[in-house]
Amino acid sequence: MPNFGRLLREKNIIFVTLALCVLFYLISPRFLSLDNMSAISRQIVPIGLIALGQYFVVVSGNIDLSMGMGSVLFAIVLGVFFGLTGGVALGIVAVIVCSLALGFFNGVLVAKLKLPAFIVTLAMLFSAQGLSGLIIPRGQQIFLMGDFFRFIGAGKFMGLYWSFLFLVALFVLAYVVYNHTRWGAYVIAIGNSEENARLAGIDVDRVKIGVFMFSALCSGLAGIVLSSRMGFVQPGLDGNGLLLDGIAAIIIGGTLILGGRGTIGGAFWGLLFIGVINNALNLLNVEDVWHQVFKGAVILAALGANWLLWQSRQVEAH
Amino acid sequence: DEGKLDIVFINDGHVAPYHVAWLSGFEDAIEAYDDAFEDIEITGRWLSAEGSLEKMIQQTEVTINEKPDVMFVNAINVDAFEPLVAKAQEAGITWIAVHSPMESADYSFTLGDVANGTNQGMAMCALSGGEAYKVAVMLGQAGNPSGEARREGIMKGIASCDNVEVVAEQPADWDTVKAQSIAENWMTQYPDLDAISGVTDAYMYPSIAIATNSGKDLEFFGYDGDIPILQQMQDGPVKADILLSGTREGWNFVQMAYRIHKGETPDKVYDFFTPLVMSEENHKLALANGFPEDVQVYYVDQALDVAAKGYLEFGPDSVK
Amino acid sequence: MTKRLDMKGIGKSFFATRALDNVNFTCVAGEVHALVGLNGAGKSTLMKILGGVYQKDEGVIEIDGAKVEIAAPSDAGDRGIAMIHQELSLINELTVAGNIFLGRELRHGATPFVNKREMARQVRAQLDRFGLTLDPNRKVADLNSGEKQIVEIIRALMSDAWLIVMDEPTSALSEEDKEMLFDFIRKMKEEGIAIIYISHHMPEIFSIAEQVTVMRDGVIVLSECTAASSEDHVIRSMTGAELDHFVKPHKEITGKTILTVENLTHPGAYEDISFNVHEGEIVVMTGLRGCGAPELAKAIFGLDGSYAGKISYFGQPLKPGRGPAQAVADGMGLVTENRDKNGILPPLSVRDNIALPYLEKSVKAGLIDGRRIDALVDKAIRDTSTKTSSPEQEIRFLSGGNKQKICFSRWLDPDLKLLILLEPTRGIDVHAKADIYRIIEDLAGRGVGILILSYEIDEVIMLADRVLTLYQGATVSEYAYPGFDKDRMLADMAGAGQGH
Amino acid sequence: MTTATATTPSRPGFKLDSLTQRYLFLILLIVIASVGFGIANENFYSLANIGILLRSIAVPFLLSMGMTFIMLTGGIDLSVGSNVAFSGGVGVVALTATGSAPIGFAAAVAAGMAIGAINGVFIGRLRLSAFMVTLATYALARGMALVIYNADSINVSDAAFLWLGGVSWGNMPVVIPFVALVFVALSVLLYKSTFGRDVYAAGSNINTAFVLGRRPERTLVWVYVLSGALAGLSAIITVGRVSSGQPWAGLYLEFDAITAVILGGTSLFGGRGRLLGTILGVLLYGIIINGLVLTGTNPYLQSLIKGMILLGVVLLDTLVQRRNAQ
Ligand SMILES: Nc1ncnc2c1ncn2[C@@H]1O[C@H](COP(=O)(O)OP(=O)(O)OP(=O)(O)O)[C@@H](O)[C@H]1O
Ligand SMILES: Nc1ncnc2c1ncn2[C@@H]1O[C@H](COP(=O)(O)OP(=O)(O)OP(=O)(O)O)[C@@H](O)[C@H]1O
Ligand SMILES: [Mg+2]
Ligand SMILES: [Mg+2]
Repeated sequence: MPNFGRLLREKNIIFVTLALCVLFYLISPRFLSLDNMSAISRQIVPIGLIALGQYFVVVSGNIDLSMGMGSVLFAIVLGVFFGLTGGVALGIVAVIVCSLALGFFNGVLVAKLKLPAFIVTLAMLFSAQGLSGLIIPRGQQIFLMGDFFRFIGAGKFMGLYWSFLFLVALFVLAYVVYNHTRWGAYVIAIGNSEENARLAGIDVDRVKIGVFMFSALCSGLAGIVLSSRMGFVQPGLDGNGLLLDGIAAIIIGGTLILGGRGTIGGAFWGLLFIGVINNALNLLNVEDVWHQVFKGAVILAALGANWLLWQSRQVEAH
Repeated sequence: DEGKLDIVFINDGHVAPYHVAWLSGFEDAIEAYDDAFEDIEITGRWLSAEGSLEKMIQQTEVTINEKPDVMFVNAINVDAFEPLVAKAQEAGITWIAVHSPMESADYSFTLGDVANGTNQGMAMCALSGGEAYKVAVMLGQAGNPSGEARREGIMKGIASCDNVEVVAEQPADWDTVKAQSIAENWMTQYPDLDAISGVTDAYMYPSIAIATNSGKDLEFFGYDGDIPILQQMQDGPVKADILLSGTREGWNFVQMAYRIHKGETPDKVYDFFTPLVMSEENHKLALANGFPEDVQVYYVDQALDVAAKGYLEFGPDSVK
Repeated sequence: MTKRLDMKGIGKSFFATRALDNVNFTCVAGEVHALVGLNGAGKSTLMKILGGVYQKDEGVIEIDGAKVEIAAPSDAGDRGIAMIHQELSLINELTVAGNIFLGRELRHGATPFVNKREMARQVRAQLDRFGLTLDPNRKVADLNSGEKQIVEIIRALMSDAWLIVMDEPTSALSEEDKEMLFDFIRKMKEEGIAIIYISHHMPEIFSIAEQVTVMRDGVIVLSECTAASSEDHVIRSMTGAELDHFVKPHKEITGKTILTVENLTHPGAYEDISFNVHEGEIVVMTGLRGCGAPELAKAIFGLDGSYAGKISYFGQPLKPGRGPAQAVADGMGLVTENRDKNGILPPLSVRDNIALPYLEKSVKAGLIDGRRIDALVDKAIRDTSTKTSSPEQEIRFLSGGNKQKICFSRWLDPDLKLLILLEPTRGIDVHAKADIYRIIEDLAGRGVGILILSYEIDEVIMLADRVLTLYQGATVSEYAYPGFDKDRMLADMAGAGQGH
Repeated sequence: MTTATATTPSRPGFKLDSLTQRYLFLILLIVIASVGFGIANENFYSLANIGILLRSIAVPFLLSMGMTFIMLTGGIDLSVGSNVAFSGGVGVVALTATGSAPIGFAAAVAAGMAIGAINGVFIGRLRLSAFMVTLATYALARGMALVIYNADSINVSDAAFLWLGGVSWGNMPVVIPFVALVFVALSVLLYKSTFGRDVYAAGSNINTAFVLGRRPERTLVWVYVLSGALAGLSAIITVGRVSSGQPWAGLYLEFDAITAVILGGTSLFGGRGRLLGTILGVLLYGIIINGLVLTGTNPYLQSLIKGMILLGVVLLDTLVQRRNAQ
């Protein structure tokens, strides 16, 4: 089967993830139970939203570090509006407006003023953290109870969580946008060579701003999901774990961190990989001091296996 | 300078819900004391090391150089701060170690974490109804002294009966977001789970929400006395909690600093009064099941009252 | 004929460098207008201003008599100007069709979805028209540089422009593809499309251009009809001096054998190749693109180890795929055919770009001796007459030809024993070319063995002591100086000469 | 335009390149920040505070130096902070076991280099994404530190081991001259050795470096090993500073280091940047943090201010550069 080698090479993360699943299943048969699969599917939703937004940013050759704390900030925005009005609609609108505004701001700074995305979004990370503590006076908790939150947090359709279905739909949409619209091609082009993209007459700045608006919107959605599932919001939630998991998911799925290359499918599998590891940590009841060793070692082993499967030794020089 | 009292509070973080309540109690108390005592100008600052040991050391060094009157330090690790205590004392600053006691400090402000944890564990025993009862325990960050002490206590309390079984223990690193996934995993992994116990109320919020949303009938045992959790005790899923209350504690700091400034000398190890909280029925039920009578218990209303109004116990009136 | 483009009084400076000074340039419909000049004369800069890549400091641009501002490449596109840039400007991760339609994709009706099939179809049709076989759905990253150049050309052709600027379009093309390009150009001329054509090849210019404009140091020194001009006249006006033609000195090859290649085979690339290179000898491989010579050169340099057969160097067999580090340590040098990919280090200075292979030799007491490096670098710049504002200049700001010179000049090292040059004079002006030939001959005179790959038959004949013609990876013939027969060589290259 | 086809050998003259401009600008900002904080709090200028400031930036400084090398190759090292905890753990355990400070030092540095070597081999030899690999070792090294320490700190009383991080001559911590020495050594390495040139070459175009026989894959391995060694040194300093080995030492330091390096004008994409910029970046960042502590505002407000200052710095810098380019 000559194509098997190629399949192995290009879709390696699928094999690594499946191998991990088998391994965990052998250790604990409960791993592959329906319940556990559905728990994984729900847990990856916020990470997946971050990963999806980050995907376009990274392919365009940038990075958005503000996504994690951004989702916390937007969750609080939702909470504040819910607390004020008792209704959800206004809160959702506010989250969308605020997130798009933040993304626009990031995008303008990066595209028009040519500031490094790393610093701009790091600054936004700090600012979002600060604002999240300043807009709720005295750090009160705001409880989010109601049908909407229950629906987002735990609603199911034919045994699958709505939030997961929503995520999958977004990935499909992203797949279509990435592969079948101009915008997708422009993002790839910019990530390969901003200069050449400009030469081809692409409005590079506009695309970049769009990319950042999309990532911020995704973090807004992640904030909505996160807060619905937790049932409350409060300043001081930590969004950076989400951020790192999201970036890890897309890179392990074959996206180049320096931009220009990646597949949506790979990102999705990378997301599953991260979800599986996070879940296994709990499921296998890994003792607390060994947590990080486990996580680090599994990722390194996956990278190594990846390489054994397909990477060539040579620096690509000719 | 008699006419001035400058209090600095250096904390390991500012992100946990508890920290947030702490800060607001502290700030309110500073204002209230400053207003109440015309003769003294009372100022306070609250620094957060954001979890970083290095940052906390730097903040402490800078603060010592500023020579405030009293420093409260919630050290990430007490060993690391021994060298600085001496320096502070040289500069004439009163050092109060918060939560983890320090031999060298002028005072240590402690919580009796082990005893509190034991109370929580015993409450679990007493309310479990004698049948097989499965509980999962959510821990702090590996190595964190408060977390370790609370865990030790909870385990000790649970060991007082043999129907309660700990099916899982996982650290959530004081992180609410992490707590959410862990709770979720537990609920799917242990379909017959009866209760979740945690070393902080921060874990209770997402756990309760997930249980409610997925229609699970779990019981919860908290620690911290966060007001929203206390509110879920009367006929709610939360069965017991430990009344620290961040706001209460913040008020108590200021009261303590004021007393020291006025020349009083509290105990070298100042043990913060942290009663167990239960509803009245549950307390009665527990007593009937052999819960020790000498454990001090606040009922929900009373707990809510003191938690919300730190000035009741520790306000300017308490020292006038 | 109507004057359509009129650039008046254009000036442009890069910091201290005055790249263009009061340049007036016009272009009429349906003409091919050649723009020539030495490397760094300002040709590309002038065209980049027209293409919206750079902004002019002074001057006006008029199209059809109306003043226009071209602030971005998209403005140029909107005004019907297409550019083929000197450096490849494709997006590696997109397909051929995706690149050709980049920025003006076709869509399924009014939906936002691009119609990949239709784009591929149109590209294939266009390719078919010229007898080219290239899959429109292939990723550009997988193409060789000749194919990439074709994609650039097709992109310009399919852009509905009335003016196409071609900045050295033939430098990566094979003879066949060049003919195809000239066919294109003739057809477009008939359709009234104007072409600005930049090249260092005088015969090309005199065969297709009506008008030739010569630039020197940022000013226009000559503009006339090709019919009324001559190669010599144009070449002279590029420097103001007569071209010092390179004449190959006569010499006897008596030195030791440096390189012996025996029955080298790499299926799909080359087959059963055997030859020698002696001290002081210039061996030139030639053929069409795809003849396997670059792969062969890489095997010799140790970049590729998957071959059968034997390579010996001074009588010692070489380990297959031993890596370039060993090759350089053994006294070999290589100028690759793709300078952007693996020839230059863009953010580094000219000095660093030249000095890199010398480093170990310039170490005193464990530290780099800057003065020794300065001396080497200055000599290398002088010997190749590279035009740079200073050795500290970042190489990416140099003109294309000058970058190429640096790729070459970094090997002018006293310990060099074997130099492998893949298309060494690509993009280099006529005067510098003669200089480079002289340097190659000097190196040979010093006993360095030289193995060159060149696709230009005149260059092959001018330089070689021995010629190997290759066809589809196999040696067709070997010719020794002075018995070169141009027609037979061309026949060999085309695959017609098999058998003698 | 010079009309000669070849240039006369010239040293860089008065022309300020963009990096130099950036450095001048950073210096200006450092002055402004110092004056500002000095006005806000008279203690800012006290010798003691300057000592505290310098001491507090010693470790970030070392780590940023390593990070500069790495970012010059176009890579990134997220593992340095965790590595400080891990190598410190190994050093302290070795010290406790043998009672010998030199062995403890050597063990710490060797442990740091070991993590660096893992990074280097995966990134340099296997050509895997630096971000991903070091994200894995970020967890791995922290985890191993927790395991070594069993999540608890270990007290250290060996005076020799504590000397570097703990001792001050008056207000001058001994670690400052030490760090200065390291800086000089690293500058020589980067600017005066073939290795340094290879670092720039690997980051500028790894393919070209390879074809020119420079063995960039080897350079990458050594760059990460160097970063690991500096993490080991930082661990020794940290242990000295707190008289104990700490499993949670070094948390978030990788982000501080990366921020400082980028503030110092080094490109994330490799090949461009200098150590001097990193010093200025660390100093500016350190002053901002120190100043914010002194002003003692609400921690959330501090986050906001920190974000705004970071943004302000790069924003002003670009505006200044742009104006100069006109
Ligand atoms: N790097 C990868 N690792 C694992 N699976 C992948 C990877 N990339 C893609 N896939 C899988 O391949 C399928 C198609 O995904 P995707 O379109 O992103 O890849 P593609 O090869 O670019 O396809 P297309 O032909 O549409 O461009 C999906 O099922 C996805 O799971
Ligand atoms: N972006 C830039 N920054 C600084 N100098 C530049 C820049 N672009 C071009 N130059 C300088 O301007 C001069 C003209 O360069 P240009 O590329 O126009 O030459 P050219 O005539 O196209 O040469 P070639 O035949 O080698 O392509 C050169 O000295 C070059 O170094
Ligand atoms: Mg503490
Ligand atoms: Mg040019």
